[in-house]
Amino acid sequence: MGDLDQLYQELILDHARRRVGSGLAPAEGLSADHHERNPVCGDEITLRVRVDGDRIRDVSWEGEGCSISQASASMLSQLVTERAPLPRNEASALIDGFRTALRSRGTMELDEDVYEDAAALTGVSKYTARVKCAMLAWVALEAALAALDG
Amino acid sequence: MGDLDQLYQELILDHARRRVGSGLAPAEGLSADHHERNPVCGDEITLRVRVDGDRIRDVSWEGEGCSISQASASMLSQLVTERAPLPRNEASALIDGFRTALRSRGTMELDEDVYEDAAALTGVSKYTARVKCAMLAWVALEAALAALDG
Amino acid sequence: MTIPTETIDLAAVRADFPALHREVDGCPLIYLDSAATAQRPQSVIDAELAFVTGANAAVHRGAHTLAAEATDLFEDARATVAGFVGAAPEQLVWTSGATAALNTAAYAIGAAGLVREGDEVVVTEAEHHANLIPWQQLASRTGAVLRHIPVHEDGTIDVSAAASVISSRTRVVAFAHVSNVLGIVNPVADLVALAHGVGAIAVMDACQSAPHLPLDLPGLGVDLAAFSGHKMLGPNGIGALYGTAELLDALPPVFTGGSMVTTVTLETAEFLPAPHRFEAGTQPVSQAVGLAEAVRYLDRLDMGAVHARERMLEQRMREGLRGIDGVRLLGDADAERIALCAFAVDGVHAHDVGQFLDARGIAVRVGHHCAQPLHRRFGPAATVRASAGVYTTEDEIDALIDAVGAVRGYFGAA
Amino acid sequence: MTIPTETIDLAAVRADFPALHREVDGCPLIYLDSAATAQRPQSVIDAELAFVTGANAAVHRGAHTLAAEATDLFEDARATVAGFVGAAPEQLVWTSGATAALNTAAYAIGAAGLVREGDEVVVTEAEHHANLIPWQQLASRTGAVLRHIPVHEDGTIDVSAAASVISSRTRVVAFAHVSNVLGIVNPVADLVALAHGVGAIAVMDACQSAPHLPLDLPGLGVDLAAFSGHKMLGPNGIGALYGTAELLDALPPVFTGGSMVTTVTLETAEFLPAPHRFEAGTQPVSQAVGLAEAVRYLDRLDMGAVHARERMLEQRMREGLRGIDGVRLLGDADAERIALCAFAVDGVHAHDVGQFLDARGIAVRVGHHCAQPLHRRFGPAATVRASAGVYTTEDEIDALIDAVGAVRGYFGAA
Ligand SMILES: Cc1ncc(COP(=O)(O)O)c(C=O)c1O
Ligand SMILES: Cc1ncc(COP(=O)(O)O)c(C=O)c1O
Repeated sequence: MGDLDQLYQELILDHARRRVGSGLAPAEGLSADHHERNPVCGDEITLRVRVDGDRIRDVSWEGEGCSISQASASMLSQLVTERAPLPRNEASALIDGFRTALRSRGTMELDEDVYEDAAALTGVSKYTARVKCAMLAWVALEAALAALDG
Repeated sequence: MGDLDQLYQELILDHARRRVGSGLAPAEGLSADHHERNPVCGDEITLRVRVDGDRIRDVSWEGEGCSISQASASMLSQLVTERAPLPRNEASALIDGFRTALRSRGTMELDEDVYEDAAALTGVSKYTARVKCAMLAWVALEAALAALDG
Repeated sequence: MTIPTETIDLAAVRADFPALHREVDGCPLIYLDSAATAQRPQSVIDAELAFVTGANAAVHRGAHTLAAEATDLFEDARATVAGFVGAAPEQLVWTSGATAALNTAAYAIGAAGLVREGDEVVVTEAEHHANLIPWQQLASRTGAVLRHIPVHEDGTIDVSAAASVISSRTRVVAFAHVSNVLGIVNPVADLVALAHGVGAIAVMDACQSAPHLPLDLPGLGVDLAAFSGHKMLGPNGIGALYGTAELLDALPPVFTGGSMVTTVTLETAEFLPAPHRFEAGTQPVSQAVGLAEAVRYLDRLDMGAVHARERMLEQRMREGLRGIDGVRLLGDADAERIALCAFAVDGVHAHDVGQFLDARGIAVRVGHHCAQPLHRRFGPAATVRASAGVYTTEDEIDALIDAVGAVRGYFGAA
Repeated sequence: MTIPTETIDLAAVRADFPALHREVDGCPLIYLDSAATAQRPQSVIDAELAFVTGANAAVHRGAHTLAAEATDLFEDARATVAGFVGAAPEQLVWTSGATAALNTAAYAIGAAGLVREGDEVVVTEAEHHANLIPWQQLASRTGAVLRHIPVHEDGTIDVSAAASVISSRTRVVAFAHVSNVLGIVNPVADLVALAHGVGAIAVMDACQSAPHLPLDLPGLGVDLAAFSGHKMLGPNGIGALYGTAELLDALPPVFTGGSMVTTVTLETAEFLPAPHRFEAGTQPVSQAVGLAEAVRYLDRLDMGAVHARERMLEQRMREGLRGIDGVRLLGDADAERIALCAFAVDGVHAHDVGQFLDARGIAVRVGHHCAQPLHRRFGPAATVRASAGVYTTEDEIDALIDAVGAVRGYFGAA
């Protein structure tokens, strides 16, 4: 598999098309929104996290962007929502680990058992210019969770 | 004679000490003053030209500066005053010729028959950083003459 | 064009550019991002190197030999670069780049009181942020109003709209000679006539014309102009603000410091005449020397020949891209142009297109190219921009077209 | 000093600097003008060259491989240079040099409303014009009053005067870490304490300390600081503005344009956080990469060892010059210093002294060294300044002393 095919795996292109969690869920109960933008390419996302106390019920989003950013939002939404109710601190740990791996310039891998489909984004870490695309939704979730505390 | 001795000929050092024309003459009759400054080294000169119609009676000056700038003012004053009454257009021609030679980067010489002692400043044209020093009084005279017309 | 394109020996030109001979992911580099920054010929690199290892010294400051040599080289460089744009040396102010030049212009115009509350400043809809935001900021500092000239769907400036936007309240009209997204040469004569008709200052962003067309700034009649060295085969960190003698003399300095003053006391400072008044601090001397060599290089190629060759590349690129299903060009007017196309690919995000091209060694730029308002006007938030330089070959254009043709298939969008 | 000076192998160091090996008028060059601009080691030249021929591209803008490589190098360079002065990467704003950094600081402080009518801005009498005129201009833009801290006859800052000049009206205290004429290390802790005691911003000009002393900007407690690459073995056209995170976040951008924005419409622009907010336009990337290599070079020498060696050279130079009849040193305090002396020779103008030294291959600077107020305070309009670098030898200092000793005889002034 060439480098490009490694980056654009079928799973990624598929998530980019399916966009799991896209369309904001109604803001019932406790929820927080965050809008995040990549100034370089203009990609943007509005992400909504709905919680029950310190557990996350689901993550939904709306946005525009490249296939990496769309796939990543889709994968994040699927990962969190499938594990719901997910403790917020576990979500934070997931985000931290994701960031570390993506910033590793190809030296670290995302564990499939932990990150499920999102583990396919491992290859992005070799493309420093694309790390921001893959991080967009994750940063938005981090900010939305922080807003809940603020 | 080394390059340095060529630049600092006895005649130049001598003029720098004697400072012919230094001390402003009384501003009787028609006269114009000009103050000129070399911002790089802080050298300055106030030059006074006294005229009779379109002829120059004399040039006097006051100033501070390096030996080149002092000698040059002294030589200019002597040259103009000895030829008094010197037609103003002849003085302008002298200034133009002096500037051209000094800017020639060592490729032109000042004619001793025309420039007398000031011809010794020929060597300055090889030192582009010093051309401004040698020009200081001459530029001041040019500006003073222009002020008479203005 | 009367000059035949054959006057440029492309193999010889390409041999002059060391950066072109690298590989990307195992493919030979196809550099189509010259509008962002151009590569430099060896002679420019050598000129900087010779300076740095030989005459490296601060200018206008010392009596020692190195300083005198550096000063001579610096002022010779000014004369050379000024000559390249038809100007006198005193009309050329060195800056760190076009952005600094345009900001200096905007601050100086404001500080001179040439724009005041209620006045209007006019820009076009197609400006690079560097020729937009400084004017927004000037307007907000002074209480002036910023207005804009729209562009037609085909990318050309709406000159009749310009005639109504520009009014007796207009003090500044700022526009690009060539937009960095549309690649179209703007109607400078019309804009200058409109500006001067109401006594406004005409400011031209020449970033994308200086590397590609013969440029005669006094002939164009603009009052101020800006360009960047790194886009015209020269070093980074150097650019220029051109101005008419009258205007430069009327403008105060913006950044202040060493080497631009006459008398300084603790209370006040007096400033040198232009251009030195605008050049505070240690100047980028090696870069000025490098830029002078860059314009000599361009002069040796002959800017008429460069322009003729670019027209040919431009047509090849535009026709080729236009023929691809699902590719939409921004501003497809058959106007005078440089060899630059910005485009969107249906169903594939620009970033993904760029990545796909990069995997074939083709370097293009993706994003809004510092022209968000223009992108908003045309729709896509991000586009792909391919831009040629003096070293670009027909084969490289063909490789681009070929690759773009394969994009939608790869991403399943066709 | 606990670090022995022997840790620096001077022959090896000198071999690293190609520019030192030229001749002037048949004499080997003795370069004693490092305070104006320092020469560069081959590794700095090579780092720039490798960038220009290899990864040359605009940063933070493209998806292509070259652009990604350039961006990585640029941000790595920021981290390296920030680390050299004890700072975090986000605290370091790239500028074209110290002058641009200080002007940016002054404009931003004014635009933020941190200095208003009736407020006071305090500088010292010993400032370089680059750390004086921008504050004069800020005062005149805002209606603030500029006040100054005098220096003693021995060149040291009058700290007790500072304590009375700095008052509750003071908003900014700007001072050099080391004056470029006196060479004395100023009492930064005292000045910072006085500034912070009244809630004022402490701005430090680190141009002459960064190349010579171990520098820990957060440790010194200053709020803003500026330095220039070309004085610390790096390229021209690059420098930095350092700031505390809080202050940088509170300051608006000064120059605006590409690469420093988030959302831009025709009407308004939103800006990125610091440091990018202050970095409008294409950045001097090769120069940043070169400066990073310069500080790595200095780190390899070890700044403690550099400083120790300089103290030795400084004492040798000052003692030697002091012993010459008719030579008057400006600011002869036995304080902590760098190896730099400015002096006047009785009966011989500084320009003539400089010319005489140049004929022996000795490059010094003559004039007011962009510090006219300080010269006015000490008397002579122009002085001669000799300044050492990491590559300066004892023999060179001795040659200087020898030559200065012969000046008055030559000009018939002895
Ligand atoms: C049209 C145009 N104007 C201004 C600029 C800004 O130039 P620089 O970034 O070199 O300051 C650019 C390039 O980025 C440009 O293409
Ligand atoms: C103390 C001091 N401050 C500021 C500057 C200005 O630095 P630059 O000219 O590199 O902007 C200099 C050098 O000229 C200096 O010595």
